[in-house]
Amino acid sequence: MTQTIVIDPVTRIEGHAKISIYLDNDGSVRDAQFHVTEFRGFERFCIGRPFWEMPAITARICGICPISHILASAKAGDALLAVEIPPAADKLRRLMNLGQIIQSHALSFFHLSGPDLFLGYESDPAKRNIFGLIAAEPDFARGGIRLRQFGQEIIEALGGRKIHPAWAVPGGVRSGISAEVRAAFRQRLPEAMDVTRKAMARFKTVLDASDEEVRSYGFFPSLFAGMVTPEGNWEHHGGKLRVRDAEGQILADQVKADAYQQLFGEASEAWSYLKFPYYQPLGYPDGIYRVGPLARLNVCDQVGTPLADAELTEMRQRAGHRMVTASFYYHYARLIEILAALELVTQLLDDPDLGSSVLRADAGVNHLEAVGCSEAPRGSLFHHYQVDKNGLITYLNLIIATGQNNLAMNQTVAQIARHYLRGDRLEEGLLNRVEAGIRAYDPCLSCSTHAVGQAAFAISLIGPDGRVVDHAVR
Amino acid sequence: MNRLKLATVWLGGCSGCHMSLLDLDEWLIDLAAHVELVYSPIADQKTFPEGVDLALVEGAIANEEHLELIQDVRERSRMVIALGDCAVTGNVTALRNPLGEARSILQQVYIEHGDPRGILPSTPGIVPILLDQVVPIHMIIPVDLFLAGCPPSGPRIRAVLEALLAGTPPELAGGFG
Amino acid sequence: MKRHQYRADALIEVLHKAQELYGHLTEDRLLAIAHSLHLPPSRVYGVATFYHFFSLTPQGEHSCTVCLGTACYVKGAMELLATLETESGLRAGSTSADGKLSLLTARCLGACGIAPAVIVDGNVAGHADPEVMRARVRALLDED
Amino acid sequence: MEFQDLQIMAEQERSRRKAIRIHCCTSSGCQASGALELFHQLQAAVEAAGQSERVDIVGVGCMGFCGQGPMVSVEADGVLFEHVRPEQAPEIIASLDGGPCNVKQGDHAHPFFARQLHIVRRNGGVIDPERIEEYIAVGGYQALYHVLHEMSPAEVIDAITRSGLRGRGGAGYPTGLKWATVAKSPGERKFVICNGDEGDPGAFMDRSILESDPHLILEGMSIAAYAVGADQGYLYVRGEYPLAIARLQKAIAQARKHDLLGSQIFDTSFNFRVDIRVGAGAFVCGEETALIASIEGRRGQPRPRPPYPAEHGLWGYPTLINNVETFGNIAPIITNGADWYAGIGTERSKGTKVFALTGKVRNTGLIEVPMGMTIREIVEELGGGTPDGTPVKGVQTGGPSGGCIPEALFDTPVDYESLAEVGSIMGSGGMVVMDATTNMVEIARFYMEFCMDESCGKCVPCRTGTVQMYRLLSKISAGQATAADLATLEQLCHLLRETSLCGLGQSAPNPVQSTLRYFREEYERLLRKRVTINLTSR
Amino acid sequence: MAARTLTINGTLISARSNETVLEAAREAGISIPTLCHLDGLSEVGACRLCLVEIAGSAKLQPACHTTVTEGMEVQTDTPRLKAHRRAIVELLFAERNHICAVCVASGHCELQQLAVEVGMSHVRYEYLSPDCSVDISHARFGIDHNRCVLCTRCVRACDEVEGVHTWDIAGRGTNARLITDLNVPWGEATSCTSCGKCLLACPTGAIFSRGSTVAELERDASRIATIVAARNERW
Repeated sequence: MTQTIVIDPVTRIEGHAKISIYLDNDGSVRDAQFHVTEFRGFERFCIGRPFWEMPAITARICGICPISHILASAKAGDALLAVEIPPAADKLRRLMNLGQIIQSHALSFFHLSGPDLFLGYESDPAKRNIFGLIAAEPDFARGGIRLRQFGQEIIEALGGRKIHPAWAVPGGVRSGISAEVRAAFRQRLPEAMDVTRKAMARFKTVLDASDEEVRSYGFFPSLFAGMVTPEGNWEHHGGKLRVRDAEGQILADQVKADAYQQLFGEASEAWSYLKFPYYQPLGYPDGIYRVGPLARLNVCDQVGTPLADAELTEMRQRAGHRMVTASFYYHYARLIEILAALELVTQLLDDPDLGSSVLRADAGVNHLEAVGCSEAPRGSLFHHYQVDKNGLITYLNLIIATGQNNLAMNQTVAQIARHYLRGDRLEEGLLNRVEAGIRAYDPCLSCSTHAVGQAAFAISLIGPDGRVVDHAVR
Repeated sequence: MNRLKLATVWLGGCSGCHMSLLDLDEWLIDLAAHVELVYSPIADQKTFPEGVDLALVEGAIANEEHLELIQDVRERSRMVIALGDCAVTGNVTALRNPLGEARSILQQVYIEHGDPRGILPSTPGIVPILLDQVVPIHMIIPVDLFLAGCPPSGPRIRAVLEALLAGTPPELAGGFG
Repeated sequence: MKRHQYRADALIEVLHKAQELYGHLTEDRLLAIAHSLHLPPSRVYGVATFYHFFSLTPQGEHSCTVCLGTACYVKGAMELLATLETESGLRAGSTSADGKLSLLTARCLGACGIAPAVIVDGNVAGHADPEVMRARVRALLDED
Repeated sequence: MEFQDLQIMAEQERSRRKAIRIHCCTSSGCQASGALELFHQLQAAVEAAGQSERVDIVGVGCMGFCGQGPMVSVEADGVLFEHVRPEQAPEIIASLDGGPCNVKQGDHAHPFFARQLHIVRRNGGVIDPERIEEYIAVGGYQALYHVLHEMSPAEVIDAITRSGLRGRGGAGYPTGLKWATVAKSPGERKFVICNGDEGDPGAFMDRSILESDPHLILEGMSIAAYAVGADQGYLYVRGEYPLAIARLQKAIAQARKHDLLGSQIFDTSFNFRVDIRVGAGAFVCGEETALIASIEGRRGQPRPRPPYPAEHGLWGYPTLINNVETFGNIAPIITNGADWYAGIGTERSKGTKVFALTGKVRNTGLIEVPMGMTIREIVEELGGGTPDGTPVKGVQTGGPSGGCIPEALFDTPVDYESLAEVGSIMGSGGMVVMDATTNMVEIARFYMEFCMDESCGKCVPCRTGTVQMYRLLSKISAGQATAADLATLEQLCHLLRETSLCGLGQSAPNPVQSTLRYFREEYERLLRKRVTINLTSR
Repeated sequence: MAARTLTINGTLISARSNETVLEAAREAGISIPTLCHLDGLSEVGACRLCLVEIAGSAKLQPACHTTVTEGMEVQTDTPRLKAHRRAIVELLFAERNHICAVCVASGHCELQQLAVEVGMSHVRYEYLSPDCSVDISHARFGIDHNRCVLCTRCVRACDEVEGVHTWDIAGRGTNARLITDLNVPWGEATSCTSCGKCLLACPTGAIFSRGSTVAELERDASRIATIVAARNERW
């Protein structure tokens, strides 16, 4: 008799999801699926609204990374106005995005995955959470909480509030930052840096003991995509797209955001509200690619800041390959990016441009279509708008970072299930490993239910036994 | 001292209210001394437990799973707080309401914008059926307190929790958006 | 309009006349009325859309108006309307695609003594029987 | 024109009458049943029978028994025919000379007729409304003459006050008091408006009066104008009443021709013009200030009162607004005296009231009964109970502003105070009978839908409160509501009553509240414990 | 001008004889919530928020439209009035799509402020969720019907202060909506002088200046009264 194990809901991720693991008669794992169960319909209800409202509306897609949406949306707006925004505005936006990378990565590492990494996959589920971590390792947890707080306070200092600040707008930003605030942040940087480096050290000891997890938590070749600077360095805001394969081969480089559709298509399946983006030239489902911290570090040549670059080199050495294909390393990549962000914040706080009061460019609607792209903590995010001559949205498509990891997450779930589950014994701790594998991607599923595209669609014919009989892609 | 059993629930929304809760930062450590987190998206319990003292509910009722969960939340909790505008008013989650039937919205999002042979997410028991109209939670169950805001700021959440822990009535009115 | 000396307060009378002459009020006509009575166009539009009597869309060649006043309601006007909606394929308040028939409802014709009442092309029919009315509507729709 | 001229005209008219007068109802109700064709066939039959010298066929106004129409009566003998078909015309003519006649005969002694008292409707079914001569022949315009020559405005107002007449539009405001207020309000001009915007579904009294006896209303308006000092009147008539409008236009033209309207009426300094304003389909225009806005050519939206139209009305001038039936009582009061009128009816409600008796009742039509008659008498005796004997459940009076009165309270006398006490209102006079099969929640929903559609949209409670109430009633009706929904509904009733800008919104909860008061179990039966929500179809 | 003495909430107050209860109360520092009232414009008494209890009158009276009389006893803040006000504000929130979180006027919106004032913690009524449009065809302004409360302050400002009457209300009941000229897109309304008085008068985010982003729209509605006063003095 076949059997299905359902993990519902998947917890300690940013969103609503469940996992089905399908077992064969002999108890072996036949397949596993990662289902996203939320749908909100932004693509539809934003139609008919002015594009300048989009940053604030699309921010409400996600409470974890609203800044990514605000920035991608504002950039799409810049392009509709066809303006180059004032340099100070660009730098302030960068500063805010760095704040977001710090807070979001800290959240993922300490609050969400920390309990797995530092309390253990098999620890008491009732205590396997941030409160449990506080109880077990108060100083370590406090450091993580304060690191996240630091990121949130950068956002608040710029945007007036920590979550959903209405700040970045088409043409620039609404307010600057005072010298006093900058000074205050400078003072707090050393502590943040210290927490990060300690976390890095802690993680490495975990990593040393996680050989099995490294080889089973999404360890497979795939493409990687992310933005890079014109020089090919790590980029988090602006920049152009680069795609590398698992061997490090560059398949596409310096592709502008508005050509994203040449690179990526989207498929949908009956069993998830989350779509399945894939690398267009390879088709669905072969065009599997990963985005986010690990992908960004894989596609770039180097970060461009000394401490982060040193760590990047070490990570590549530890993985034994230029291209790190084990998703367990997402945690490592996240810490490296926090480090990079702190280094860049240090630089930016001293930038004289930041004091400028010229923050916003104004223009009428000059383009009727635009794509704005930002590197969200979880990967590349695209906002694609079409407007009428007055500026009312007539079409809206959002390619969400997490969606682009959908194929990889499904493959990861199946891999972990096959590795750990044999059917004769099903323990909670084993199932938690399946979830932990997903948590490595830090999926943000609030974001993830909104993608639409002119993409190909997959149709799965499922037989009476639940088996996929046929699979067609167009 | 018997710790208060706290649950946090995330329905149709963006998780911003939960993030705001986390923005209490180090006060969370103080809170941990007074409460036991028995159900939450940031904790690992899969079913909503019995005997909850306080349930903070973020998000609106948008699909059949929310509908079922919120009934459990009400039946098993002493006090239910609607946390944030989505739970209190429907807010951005309810922006799809004027468009009518959920099915036609899904159709537009998954099919009309792409390949007409595309498929709708629809597997029974896997992807929950959407409600045609997203509604705030008090339309389904009695709610004890309403804490509006998109999201309510950390300090406002803290003020409410502190008042409740101290057994005094919290200030709640207003503060939409 | 001359008869009303182009007085602003004659607006409703003028709209009545225009509707009587042309069947419905087009935007051009409303604008012309606004100009001659020296009224802001928005006010003319506001008045024209306030009153149920005025129609900004063309009505069908034939009309069938079901009274939904209380007396008619109590005597089965809703069932009667449902029958006619099914027969004509029209929702109350709409006109068939070929412009043949408008199926309308009225608030009360004041013909309560002979409820339920229906007006077909201006003629009131009392004690209206669903089957008889169904046949009349069919005939209007099938007419060449 | 002089008084003598009136008498001469009346004499001439009476003398040219033929031996036999056959009255054929040509009101819109009977027209809908083929009365016009019948009228022509009767004329043809008279001719064919060679009876033209002896028999007159007269198209008259409403006889009241609308459910039995078309109706024909033969004057003098008092024979009454019902449900007459055009092809039966020769039979009726033949019957004058004793020929066999199978046409259904009515009975004047039938309680439907016998228990009535006609003041406003005294000429209905008796005179040809399209000929001023017939009105004059029955004494028309003598009251106006009397007033202009023999009474001061103050005396007129005093007479109306003493008669105890109260407004027949619904609220029952003392007419004399209203007139006095307008009379003493300072203003360069004053206006008299007749409110013929009879919007209540289930009511057609005013329509019938206007169609049957238009001069009665013109005369009443003229007397009012004299009393308050107005020189211009407006008759605001629903657009749904084309026949009434046509007959009023004819009547105004005839009155003008005979100098009964216009300048120096009856050779006095009294001038009075009347114009018709045709309503365009807005129930709210029955409200005084909305009606004024409509006459001024604006959206028919009410404004807060005070100031009342009596002080600040049409174009800011003092304005008297009474409804059709109120004006219909004026000439009779002048003619017969205030004391006569005050002797009819009850302590606080004087005179008669015209009702449109409809719904699940055997005898439907218009009735005019003295105030104080009980509902039971009206429904059971005049109305004859339900057509098929199903028990009566209640009556609805006052339309969307009124309420349902259960059978148990049928001994309530019809007067302003008693009806208000049981949660309804006199209203303009709609009386719809409901039997045991009537679903009272549906009835409440029906009226709420009406109020929602007719809300002008100006004030918040009415504009959107009616929508909420309608939705709640629909939810209850569909069996999807909880006790909490019912509580919300009741709160909204309270809100609308207390905060709405005008009578429409203030009284919109009446049908709900009265059905809740008397038929609450019909609501409660439909409630459920848990909230249910319809899932979208896959 | 003759003076009148009256009591409001038990406090003895003197007012000029032609003043409204609202004016008298405000001068005495007693606040009565309003929405359709705007200093400088005529009164319509439509929002019903300023209803007050007056001793001797069974009916509640709008403070904005009721003139003070000698010895009048006014109550502005009874539990009954509070309950009604809260219900009315709730009805307004339920009527259209007021999403404060993403509204240009958030933080500067009279409706949002009213919700706080009347203690509206949530809306008990069903959200009607009408499908309303946004018109940004005008070169400088836009109107979002989702946020309109039909107070007609824009209509009156345009008609009474600017003297143009570009705005009016079409339809009726809950289907009523603002129009410009003959129901044309605002940008095509030839009567509009682009003076912006409607923007000043609007209490919510319904009328906004183009490009305004969330919570960015700040206006000073009192400027309408200033303009009217300045004009009256000059004439």
